Amino acid sequence: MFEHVLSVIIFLPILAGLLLLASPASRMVARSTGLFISLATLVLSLDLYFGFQSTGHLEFVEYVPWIKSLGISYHLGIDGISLFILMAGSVLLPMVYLVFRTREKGYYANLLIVQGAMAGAVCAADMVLFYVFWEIMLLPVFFMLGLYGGPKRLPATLKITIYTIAGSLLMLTALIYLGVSYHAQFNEWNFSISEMARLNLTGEVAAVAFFGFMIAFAIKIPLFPFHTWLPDAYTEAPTSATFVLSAIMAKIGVYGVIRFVVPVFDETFARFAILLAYSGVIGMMYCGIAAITQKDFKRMLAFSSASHMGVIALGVFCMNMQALTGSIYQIVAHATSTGVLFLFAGILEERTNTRTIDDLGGIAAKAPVFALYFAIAMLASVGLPGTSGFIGEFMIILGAIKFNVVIGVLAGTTLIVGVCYMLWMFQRVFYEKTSTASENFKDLTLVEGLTFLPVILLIIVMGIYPHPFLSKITPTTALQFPQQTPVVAQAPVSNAQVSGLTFEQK
Amino acid sequence: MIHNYLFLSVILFCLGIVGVISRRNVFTVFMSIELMLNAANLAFIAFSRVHESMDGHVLAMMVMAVAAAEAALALAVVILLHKHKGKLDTNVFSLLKG
Amino acid sequence: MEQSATYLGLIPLFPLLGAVVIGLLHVFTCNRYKLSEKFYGLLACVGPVLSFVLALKVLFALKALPPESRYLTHNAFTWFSVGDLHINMGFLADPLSCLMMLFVTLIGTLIHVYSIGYMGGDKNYGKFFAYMNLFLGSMLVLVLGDGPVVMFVGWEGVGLCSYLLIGYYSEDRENVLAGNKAFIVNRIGDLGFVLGLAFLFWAIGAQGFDYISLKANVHMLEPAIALTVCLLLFVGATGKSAQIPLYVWLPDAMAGPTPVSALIHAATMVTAGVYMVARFSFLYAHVELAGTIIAWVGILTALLAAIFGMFQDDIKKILAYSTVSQLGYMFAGVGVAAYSAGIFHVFTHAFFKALLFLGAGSVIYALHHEQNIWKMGGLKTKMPKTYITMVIGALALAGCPPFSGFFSKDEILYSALATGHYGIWLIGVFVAGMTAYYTFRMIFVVFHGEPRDHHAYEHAQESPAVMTVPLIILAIGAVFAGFLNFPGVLTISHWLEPSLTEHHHSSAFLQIIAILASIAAFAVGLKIAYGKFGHGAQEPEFKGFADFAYHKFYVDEFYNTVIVQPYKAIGTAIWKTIEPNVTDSPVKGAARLYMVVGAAFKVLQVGYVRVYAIYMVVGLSLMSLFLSQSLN
Amino acid sequence: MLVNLLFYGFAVLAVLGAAGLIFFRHPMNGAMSFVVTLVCLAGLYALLSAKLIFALQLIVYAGAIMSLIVFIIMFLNIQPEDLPREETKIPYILGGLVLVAPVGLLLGKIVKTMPNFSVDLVGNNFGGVKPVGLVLFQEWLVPFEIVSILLLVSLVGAVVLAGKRGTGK
Repeated sequence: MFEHVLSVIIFLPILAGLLLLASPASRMVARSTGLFISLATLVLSLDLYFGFQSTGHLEFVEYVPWIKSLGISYHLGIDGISLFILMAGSVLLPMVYLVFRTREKGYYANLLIVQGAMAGAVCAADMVLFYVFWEIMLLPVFFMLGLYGGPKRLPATLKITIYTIAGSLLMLTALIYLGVSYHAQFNEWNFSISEMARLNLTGEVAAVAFFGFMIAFAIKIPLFPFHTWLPDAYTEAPTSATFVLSAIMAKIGVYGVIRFVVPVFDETFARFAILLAYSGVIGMMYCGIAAITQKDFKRMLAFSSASHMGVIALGVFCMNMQALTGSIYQIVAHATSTGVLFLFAGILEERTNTRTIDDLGGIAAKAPVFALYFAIAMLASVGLPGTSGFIGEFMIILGAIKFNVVIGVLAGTTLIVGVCYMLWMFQRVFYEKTSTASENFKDLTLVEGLTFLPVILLIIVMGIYPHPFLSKITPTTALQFPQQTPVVAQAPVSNAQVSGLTFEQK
Repeated sequence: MIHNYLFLSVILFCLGIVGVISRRNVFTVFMSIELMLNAANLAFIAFSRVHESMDGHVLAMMVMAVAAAEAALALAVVILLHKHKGKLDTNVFSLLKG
Repeated sequence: MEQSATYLGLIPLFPLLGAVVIGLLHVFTCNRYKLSEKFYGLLACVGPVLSFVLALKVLFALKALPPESRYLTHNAFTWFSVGDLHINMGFLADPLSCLMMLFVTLIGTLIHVYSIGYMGGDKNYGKFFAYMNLFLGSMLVLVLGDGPVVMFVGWEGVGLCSYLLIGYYSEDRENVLAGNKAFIVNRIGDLGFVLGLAFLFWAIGAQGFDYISLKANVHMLEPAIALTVCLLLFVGATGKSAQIPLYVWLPDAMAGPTPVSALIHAATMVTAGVYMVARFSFLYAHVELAGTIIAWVGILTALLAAIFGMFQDDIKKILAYSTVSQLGYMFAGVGVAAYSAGIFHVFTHAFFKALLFLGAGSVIYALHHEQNIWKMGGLKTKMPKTYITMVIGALALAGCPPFSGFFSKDEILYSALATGHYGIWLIGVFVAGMTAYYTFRMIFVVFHGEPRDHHAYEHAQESPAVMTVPLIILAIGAVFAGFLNFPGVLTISHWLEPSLTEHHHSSAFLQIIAILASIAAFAVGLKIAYGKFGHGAQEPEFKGFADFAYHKFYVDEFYNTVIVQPYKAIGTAIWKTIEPNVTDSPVKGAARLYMVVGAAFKVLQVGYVRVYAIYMVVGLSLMSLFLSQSLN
Repeated sequence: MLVNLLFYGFAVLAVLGAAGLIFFRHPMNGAMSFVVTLVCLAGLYALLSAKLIFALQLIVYAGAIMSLIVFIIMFLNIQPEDLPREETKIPYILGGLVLVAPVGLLLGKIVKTMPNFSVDLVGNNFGGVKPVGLVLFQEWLVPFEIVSILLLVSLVGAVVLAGKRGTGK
């Protein structure tokens, strides 16, 4: 549409959010501003999506030197990986304004700021710029959690803040180390990600720097055993903050691994990949098993989200194209399915005033549309074929088997683990006899129904016809593994030399 | 000789510090701060004379302006303090106690 | 040049569309006003009927082709393609899938018609038909998929429908639990299936991951990998087709409405595992060990289920165990590389088992949802059509010549004998006798003798035509389907030949032995049953072994203690014990460290501004001391 | 010679004034002795040929700011019992001097390392209104504006703060 789309996508929400905070706007005004801005962002991102050429390299590049003496620049661009995370944010966030109508001004303003910061982190092609957005991203979440969270919000806020700040500081140190090593090797300052990939890092110091980055991202993802902030924060945060955290922010952790760790620390990464993969798999099983005994459905979803993130992270660590592509696809799938599930949980909580699974029951009979939507999102989250969840999960398991058989088999158990807690929860909330809490449960209103409809349809479309989405991802993922030249031809079988076959080709 | 001016500036500055840390009377503390500002001003003017440049003078003017602003605010605070507590003791401010 | 047929894609599409339309109609109207049942019923039957018609069209199209190139394909679109992995949403119709498709759509249509009557008055009428259509569509995707991944879509789809339909009466916790059990147990199988696919893909899938390419490349498979793949895929089959050790869900699945039990849990879905093994016959035929394992698992399942079946008192549970048992036969068949025999049994079984279930449903309907056979009795005069059709079904199931079950079962047993699996054959014959016994135990108790519950008996009457007509059609199938594969003629085996990799044995001597043994087993079983129950019998007390069998050897309880409870315990332990005390301890420790250090420094914070200034000056003067040293 | 004499005279008076500020108990006395320091500093500015600053020091500092302080001191009508009882004043001041000594010594050392420079009176326009004004309004325009805003803010702040009704008493 015009030249600086990315900058607009990033700064429009941030500025609007800051303006809202500074102005004495009413809730109504705040909500409609938020809705309007996020829809505008959505339009811009859609334009971006359809203008995306899938070359595999960065597109829509903007480059302005920022701090020349240190080689830091305002460098933006997106490729097949970042495009989808950006899109996930743009598509999902407008829903929040439509679903949650009566919140404080600051709630909507913070949402806007976090949206812009996330877009910035995803688009940044300069490490320092990425770090700046990465830090900005945390602030609104901190405020939303601390101001508008549940009754036990303060310990949760403290926990998430300490965790993420610790991670960020490690990352900052590692980042400075990278900059200095770059200067030592090439005698100039540069923080551009593509330039960093030229670095030749070996030895113990490289491993330490690697873990500096890895721990920061592992905390954000969150990877076992850095996940302990997650259940508390997800449970206590207001639903939209949980939604933002689970649907998009966690994904930026995975994105960081793909974008920063894999290219820069290629050797070190390969060295520790098996360790990380185990961490992902164990996290998946650990959180999945913990999820089944939860009494609070938001907490259960929190564990489920952590469990899925383990699988997604695993896809990155398996170091082959199928797993990586699956991982990115799963990022989007998980953002849509789990994100929507969290919103549904918010609706449930709002209408029944309880979060305890045992207090609910029989909602399917009271609210068939809600139950249908919930069931579709749930099935996507357990990876049923025909929904978006299957494609990614299948490819990750496929890739994991190639990477390491044991990890592959363990990764496969996600099929079972996920289904156990989800069905058990679905049964107690939606089936059985109607309980007193759900006696007067109202079905989704027309506006709500229409709000969720695009995402629900997206879940199904992405499961049935994923090819157009994947064709935007694969050029980029293929570049990550230069030794595997992507096979373009459909490889028709030449079975002429095999005798005794029934299916002779004519 | 320029050294003498600078030594004087140093002496006045140190006296200002001593005033701030050893007295409890708000007025004295406040005027000690003013004294430090003046010591700095003296150094500015002296260096300005050395370099034959007007920048030091301009800075000194700025310092005066800041001092004036500070005086206005600080005195307002002192009046409030006197109104509320009836005292002129800096030890009245102890909200920062851990 | 491949023969392309775009209408292949339409076959599963019609029922799926039907499911979407009916489902949406139901969801958006059910709490406001009720659409008429007739409308839903008609709408629901459109999809299956259209699919059946198209299936017939496929049949004729295939017949027109020469046997070596008897297949049609249709690539709807590229599903996903990443690196070497290319998956098309493609459909393949060859003799095997055509046969499956024909009977799936035929029986599916009949059961839809039957359900119009059976489900009458249910408040979620629309939901039921949406699920049924969804099931049929998924089953057709499973059957028609041109590769294992597309098959997996249908494979999971039917699992989902099974879950939804078992928990159809969702107000009752037991039903939903049974649904959960079915889904989770199926998922355990699916794990095996997916892992099998992954191994298969990395071994030979890069050149194309559909059956045709796989078949072309199967010679490149290393034996160890081939065995792994075969066994993993079979794990999937044990889940879906209820074999040891994953059979436990099927008896519980009878919590669903009876047409569901007939369509899903007897006639079609549960045979998917057999179909899958037959589909991969090009793979299994090369791995003899895998085949033997499958055969043994199958025949042991048959034996176990038959033992359970002899001691049940719920009419649907009896039939459920008989299904498990018959599925065991099918696996024994495909295990000894007699794929066509296995598929033939699938085919005949679909008719007579659907018939038996629908007949049972008719009885249950007449007795107002009474399922305990010891509350029935003497119904043959009240419900003559149901009685006659049920007896036909029972004869077919028990393997009485010339009913269909006889031919297919005999074919399997003969193959076991001919390939030298004598143990399997012996157990098979024994189980055949047990089958005759428990089948006729049920028939005698339900229809003969004196009525046990007079109140129910008074109100019992013949079901309406919409229910009996499908029974009659199925009964005709149960009688005559066997002749399609008359020993020595083998129409179906020859029809299936292009799709399967197998050898036919021809030994008239063994064939006669097998037939005689089967007939003898049937006769013995029938005689014992008649002796015990033919003249009316009261509910027996189970003691000793019978009691043990009545409780299904406590397998469910065993699984519950060994797997389910520990799993939950681990979950509780994780979030009650491990989470706060172990994984969280570094964070808490860090926080505590800060608290301690903070408390130590708190002493310095006296609160007087002047003191803070002194601190500052102290620092300043220390710095000055240091600097003035370095200045010299 | 006269210049040197004047310098030492002003310097001694300024230091004495500062010492008086620190020692006197009553702020009024302190303020008066501080005025002496300020005036002496004004004289020193004159010796440094800073004509404008000399004038400003007298008018703004010794005149305006100090009269404001003195006015407030008198306005509050401070009784001796209002003042903090500082029994430990002398030890504190001595201690403070010891504490500050290294700072002074360091600064003195730094001064010593600089080249000395004679500061005769400059007859030309140096330090007059015009050259200072030119620099102020050309090179220092932005800081000047910022300072003016600062003054405005402090003005408003002072009004708001001092305008509050006391509730403590």
